[in-house]
Amino acid sequence: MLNQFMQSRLRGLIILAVILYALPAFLSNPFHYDLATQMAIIAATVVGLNLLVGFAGQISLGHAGFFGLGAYFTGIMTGNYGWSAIPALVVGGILVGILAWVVGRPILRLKGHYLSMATLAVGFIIAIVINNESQITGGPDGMPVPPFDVFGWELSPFGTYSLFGIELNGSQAWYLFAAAVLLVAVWLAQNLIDSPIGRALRSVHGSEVAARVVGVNTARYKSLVFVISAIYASVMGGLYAHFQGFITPAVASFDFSIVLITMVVLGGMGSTMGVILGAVVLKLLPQILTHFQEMEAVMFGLILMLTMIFMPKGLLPTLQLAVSKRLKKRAGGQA
Amino acid sequence: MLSEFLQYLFTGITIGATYALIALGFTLIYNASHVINFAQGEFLMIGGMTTVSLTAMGVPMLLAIILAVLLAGVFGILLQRFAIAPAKQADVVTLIIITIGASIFIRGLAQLVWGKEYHVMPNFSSDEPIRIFGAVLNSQSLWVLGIGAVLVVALVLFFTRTLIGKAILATSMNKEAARLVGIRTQLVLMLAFMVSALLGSIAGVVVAPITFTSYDIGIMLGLKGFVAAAIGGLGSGVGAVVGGLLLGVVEAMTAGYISSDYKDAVAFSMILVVLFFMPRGLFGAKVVERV
Amino acid sequence: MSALIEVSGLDKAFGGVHAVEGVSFSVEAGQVYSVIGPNGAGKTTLFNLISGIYTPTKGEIRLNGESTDRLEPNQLAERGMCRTFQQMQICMNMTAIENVMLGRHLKLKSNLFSTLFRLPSLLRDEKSCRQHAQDLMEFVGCGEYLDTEASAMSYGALKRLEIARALAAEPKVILLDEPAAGLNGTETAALEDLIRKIADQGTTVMLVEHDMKLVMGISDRLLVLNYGRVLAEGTPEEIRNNPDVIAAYLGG
Amino acid sequence: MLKTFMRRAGKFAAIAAAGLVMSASVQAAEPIKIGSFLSVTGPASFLGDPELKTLQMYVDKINEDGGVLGRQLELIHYDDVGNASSARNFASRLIRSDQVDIIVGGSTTGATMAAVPLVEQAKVPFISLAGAVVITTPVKEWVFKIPQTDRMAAERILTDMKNRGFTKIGLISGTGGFGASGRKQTLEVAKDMGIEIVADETYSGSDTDMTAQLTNIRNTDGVQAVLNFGFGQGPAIVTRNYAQLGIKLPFYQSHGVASDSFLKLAGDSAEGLRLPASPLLVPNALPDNDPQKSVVQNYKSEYEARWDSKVSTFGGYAYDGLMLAVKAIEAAGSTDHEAVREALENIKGYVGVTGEFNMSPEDHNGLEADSFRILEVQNGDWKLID
Repeated sequence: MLNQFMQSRLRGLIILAVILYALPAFLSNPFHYDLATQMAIIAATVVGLNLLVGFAGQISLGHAGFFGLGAYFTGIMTGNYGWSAIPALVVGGILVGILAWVVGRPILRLKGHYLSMATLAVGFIIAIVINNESQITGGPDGMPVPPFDVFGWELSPFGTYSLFGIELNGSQAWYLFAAAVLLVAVWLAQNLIDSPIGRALRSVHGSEVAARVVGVNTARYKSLVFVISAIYASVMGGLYAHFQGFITPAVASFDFSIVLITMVVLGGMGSTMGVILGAVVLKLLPQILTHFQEMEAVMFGLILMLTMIFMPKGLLPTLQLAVSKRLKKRAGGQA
Repeated sequence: MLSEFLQYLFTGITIGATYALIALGFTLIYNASHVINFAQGEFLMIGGMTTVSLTAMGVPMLLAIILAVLLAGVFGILLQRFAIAPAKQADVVTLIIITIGASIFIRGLAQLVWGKEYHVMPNFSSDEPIRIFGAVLNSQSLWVLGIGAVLVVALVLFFTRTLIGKAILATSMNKEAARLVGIRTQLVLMLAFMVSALLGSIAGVVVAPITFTSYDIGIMLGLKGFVAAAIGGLGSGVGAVVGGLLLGVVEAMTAGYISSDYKDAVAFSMILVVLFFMPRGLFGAKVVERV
Repeated sequence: MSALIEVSGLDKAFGGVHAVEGVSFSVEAGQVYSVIGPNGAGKTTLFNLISGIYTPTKGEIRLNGESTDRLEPNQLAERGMCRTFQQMQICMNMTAIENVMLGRHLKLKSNLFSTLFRLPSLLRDEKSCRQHAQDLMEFVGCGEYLDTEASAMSYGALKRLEIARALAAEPKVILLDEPAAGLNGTETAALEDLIRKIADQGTTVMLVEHDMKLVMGISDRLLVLNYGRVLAEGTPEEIRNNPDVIAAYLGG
Repeated sequence: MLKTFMRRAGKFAAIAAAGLVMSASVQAAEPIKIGSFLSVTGPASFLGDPELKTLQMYVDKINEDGGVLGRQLELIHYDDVGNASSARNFASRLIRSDQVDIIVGGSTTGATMAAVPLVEQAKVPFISLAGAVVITTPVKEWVFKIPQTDRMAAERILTDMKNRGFTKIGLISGTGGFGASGRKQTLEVAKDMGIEIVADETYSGSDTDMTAQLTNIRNTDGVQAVLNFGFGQGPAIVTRNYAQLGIKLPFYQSHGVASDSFLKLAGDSAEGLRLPASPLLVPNALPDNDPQKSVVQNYKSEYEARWDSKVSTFGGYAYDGLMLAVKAIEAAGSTDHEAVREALENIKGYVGVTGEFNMSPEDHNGLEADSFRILEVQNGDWKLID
């Protein structure tokens, strides 16, 4: 019984691991690995954002702010102050978490569009500060970030490594690293969702008043999930900075916040695997649409609009529903 | 001292009036359908760009403006009919993403049709600025303020005196009840989007001589309009006007007295402060949770 | 002994309209206490006030002798109060049993560290919580739904599920807002049994209900509201014979 | 009737023959792949758009003329929308997936700098079209750049100011990459030259009114001249606000607005302002012995004939970038990356639209500050001053 339960719980994670493991068979050059690595990092970010938006039902239009803060904190600490990457990521995550807690307390009282407005404002303020304080951030032209390192051992997209006797180039090594990070991010997120805390979070979305009358301190849980999703964004922002080797304030921009929330909604709010699919699709789309040249923006807008109109629940949940309907039909037909 | 202050004030009021007009468009759609239309800025762009390109083709200014406003109205109807109406049961965020998709689409079309350049539109009247106590006011600012005021009055009359206006209000308050008393709610929603688009495009036309116009002018102005609407309280017409003017004046005063670097940051902080003390904006309706 | 719930001089106005005005009464522990009255009499508002969803304009509510002034619903839950809603508040994004397990929220120690890493202690707690929730679902009579998505359940089953969720918190007092609304005769009879069973376990029950047969059958005392004011208070027998009540209900 | 037929048939045969020859030469050798990522859309599209048009046009032209080293050129280009992360991705795609031989692109400094680490590691010659001084200072082995640095622009402007006797100036700049970097350079150069910046204001790219900032500058004691560093529509609004406020101080713009469309936007307000620019804006005013004259005239007429729109300085960058790439490949005799890089580094005396390039291992830009000409707006047109 419990065994079966565990299996169903980990099913998604196992499928994801298999996909990540099999993916290199389809990647033919380092650019593909680059793209896959970015997808994994961004996917992990939206897995965190989905905790807030999909499960707790709180909209954030400013999440790139936290992503950008993480990226810049790591970039500045490792680049200018000689920190090692891991402590920079950890301290950055903690600081961003504290910041999220401080701003989250008052603004999470807001509902609906007012909450989106407030998060948008927070994101904008962060982006403006990063843009203006060019003494430390390099301003709008951006700043270089040293490669990722673990106490002296460097992981650069340009190095060569060997793992269990297999020769890997830097892009491949980064891909494996990012894939592992994504798996851990998903595992932690699923653990969180599938727990008393997760139930409390989901109840905030399902019926906030019901949650309150059974004793859930909804304000506290909203803050908690806001902080957790901000930490996700911060840490992933840091990794992204190391991987890219160069960051500009665009990583904290409103545009990027919109991209992140679109990934969540497009993939399927409240579905961890769905939002990963959303990240993959949105990251891949611009690369595919380059063939359309000037029509690129038109196509992108159209695809986004049509998908959301005809699949308002998001890509994956809609697909799952269609598949299960068909299976049911088949089963019904046989019986 | 006084002239400085007046100068900042004039600047702020001009920018603020622009924001207010855009915010009114948001308010109208929000009132009728509870949708935040992120494509609102594109109506502005359609208004300005169509007018510019028609006048370049030799169409007289006034006719060009009328055609531009009508075109925007058509886009408003199309947006409601083909993007919002089919997604009835969609989540709030989903609707936001749909309107964002629509705005990217419209902007893409505009870029194909009109190219990426900025365009000038001449002032409606004299280019000569007006001087008051040492401060200068662009004559076009008076047009913005004047037309803004006319539109606000017209909207008030529209909602209180006309059947269509009342129908929109009734639909916004209770869709089911409105349907029961025989209001064709889909039609009403379409009208609301159309009126909002008309409003947005008029704003786009009157501000174009000040701001120039281009295919992407709607992005930032649209966003500022949303900010203004939220400060004022979504759904409140007075709120939209006050929110817009307040935002404009705060921006100008910050740029003048504090720091032009942090002008936008101060504006965004103001929203946080307003929402902290008044979670539904300055004039937002108090809603009692019904359970 | 002192009353479990003590309401005195309670007032709630919405923009000048008094939904509840000068209401006072008290509920003893272990009673089944019902609030009745015509539509718009202020019954649900009264419940919302008692459960902390609304803040009173005037007056005081005491729970177990302690003033509930400024306490949030979740703080009242910590003090042993739980409720259901006239318009059901079920988390449709969860399964049935998860809704009930949510009810045990206060009984669970939630530690972020053990949650994130899914330590054995958490798994043990979850297992016993699930068992308890399952028992409760069987107790209220929707045991067959365990892992059904809440959104796929029937109206009557959801009504019972909501009661199970409230009971999961092991409250001292449970507030049921029109539990029989929309139920058919058999379902109502089952509900009556259920309320009796809950009361027999020593839980105080406060009830808002329209079904007079049900109310008169199980209540220890009744409060009759009319236009936000108390029309009458007493045992079912007293209420049945109260001329004001008869006038209000029959004379309209 | 028969005559027309014959003529058509003859034409057809000629085209077919030419086609055969061409396809034969194509088959003979793989095309040379020129990669490019440009901000064709988005806020920096007024850079990327003319750049792309120029590249497309001259790649076609070179191919018609028989290509380079007997091989055709193939242009592979992507639109980075002005976003540095996309620029990096497209650089990665160009290098690793398309395996281009050389990159000519990067409209903005942010986009360029985001691609630099990758380019350096992959060892692909990269000719940037962006302006900031950081791109080639310090020198990066594989990175070259066409435009004069913003530092040179600042030097040129401040020198002109100094020559006119101004020592206290007001500065207003955009908060975008171009304006912010230009502001920084101006502050540094001013210090070296003994010019005092007495007012320092900024505006963001989407602002629609800069009156408040200009009022502050006007009210600052002792301001003798004002400089606006920025690009896009912002400087045009600044110029108009400047005129509306009735500020009579001499006004300077940067090379960021050196295009005819700026004149159209700013209208009468631009009268009397000065800016540093490539001679592209005033081809006919150049003395006949100026070696740049014919290059500039040709580019201008060819571009305007092909695209039916005005040339801009930025398209000129792409022209020079492409020509330098071609020159280097020809000099190297192959597309071997290291050979091309060395050839690029040793280009001397190439006269382009932007100026005369003299590259060296220490200088990957190769331009002098005086390649900027100081222009003044007179009667709604550009006038060459210096």
